[in-house]
Amino acid sequence: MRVRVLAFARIREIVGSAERTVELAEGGTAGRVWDDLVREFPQLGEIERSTRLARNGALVEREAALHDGDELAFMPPFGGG
Amino acid sequence: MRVRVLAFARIREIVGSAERTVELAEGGTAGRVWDDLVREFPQLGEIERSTRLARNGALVEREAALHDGDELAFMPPFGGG
Amino acid sequence: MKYEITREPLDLEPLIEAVRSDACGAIVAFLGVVRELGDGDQPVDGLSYEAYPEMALPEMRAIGAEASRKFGEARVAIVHRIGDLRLGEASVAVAVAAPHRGVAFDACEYAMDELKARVSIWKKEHFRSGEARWRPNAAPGV
Amino acid sequence: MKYEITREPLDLEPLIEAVRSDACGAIVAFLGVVRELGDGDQPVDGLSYEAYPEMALPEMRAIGAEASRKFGEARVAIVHRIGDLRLGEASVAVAVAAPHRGVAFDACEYAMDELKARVSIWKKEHFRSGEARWRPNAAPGV
Repeated sequence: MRVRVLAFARIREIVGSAERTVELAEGGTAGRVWDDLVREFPQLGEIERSTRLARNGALVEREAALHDGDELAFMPPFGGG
Repeated sequence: MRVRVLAFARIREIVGSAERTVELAEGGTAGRVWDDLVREFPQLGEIERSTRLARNGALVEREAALHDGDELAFMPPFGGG
Repeated sequence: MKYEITREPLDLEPLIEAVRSDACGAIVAFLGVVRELGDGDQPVDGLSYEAYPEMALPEMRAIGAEASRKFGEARVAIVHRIGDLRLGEASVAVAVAAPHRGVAFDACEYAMDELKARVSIWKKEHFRSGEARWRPNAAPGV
Repeated sequence: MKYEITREPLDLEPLIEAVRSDACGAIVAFLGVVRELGDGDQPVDGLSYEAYPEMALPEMRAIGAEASRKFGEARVAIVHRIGDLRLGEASVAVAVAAPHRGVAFDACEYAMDELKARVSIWKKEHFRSGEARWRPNAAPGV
């Protein structure tokens, strides 16, 4: 299945782009996509604890199952206001 | 001595004017001017307890002594805002 | 910063301009507006305000200075309108700028509470029925 | 009432127009402004904001609805600016109308507290030194 991955703020800068599409096996989780990303960009390891995950616009835990066409966002702590 | 008397809001309406000049004997007090006014306009008696007195722009008690040229204001409870 | 009693319609922009500064990250503004159900819950057509400006203006300045002192570094402006106001028109405008928002909210609320209690301005409610009545502010804490 | 994420400079007037109603006697507005000393107390030249609007806008609406429910009859509008902002420019504007001022102040402060904690928007501080740093909001109550 294919999942759209969005990266914001510091995460976007480390990854070098705001958006990418990833292929992963059925039964893949949000945490799995994140782990793959950390493997590719080890600098993300530093901010792993504070990163929040959202699936289709709603916060989820690492264990959240993904489905084809999902939008998965990796977000640092918010700074609006 | 002469004192300028200002009346506001309901008091102004009862008295029929915003401003008058009164003559009173040396040693006269703010309360004395008020009492004279109540004698002239008995309707003021109803609101006597809530009326505040100011001499030259500062709140004073009835006992406050007046001097020639003073400005004395009679004020109902405030309603600004 | 800016303290006025005016017969003209109120405009928030000049108040905000008067209080803003490079040190301030938060601006809180308050507008008191003539509403349909006055304090007495009888439909209102409009209000008229009367002031003793020689006493009201120094008190407004004093309130602004107190707010500034109590809520560190707040910059305060207060303008009150007098005369005849219709439904929806603003009777009072307060603007506060401060480094942080908590202080700005507190100072603005303080200024309005004190204004209602201490400033020599009076309000007459004109009811739709044709009657009218001077309406004092509720005592603090009521 | 009105919830937006925009790249344009913020203007309070349309927000106030969006929330006002004949039942409301109090309007409280908040502007968050870029200040010289950012949260980190290093001189700041400007900020840049980035949003995930598909998530941020529904959250802004949810906050407005909560504020309205918690603080009876409050009418809420929230607009956040993104992109590059210079010193003195407003990043966020909130307007609240309510029958009485206590409710309006509470609802406006609630909306700002929740926005900082829950809305997917990020801020980068650009220091005068030429350095830059993403700045998360402090945890609630800090």
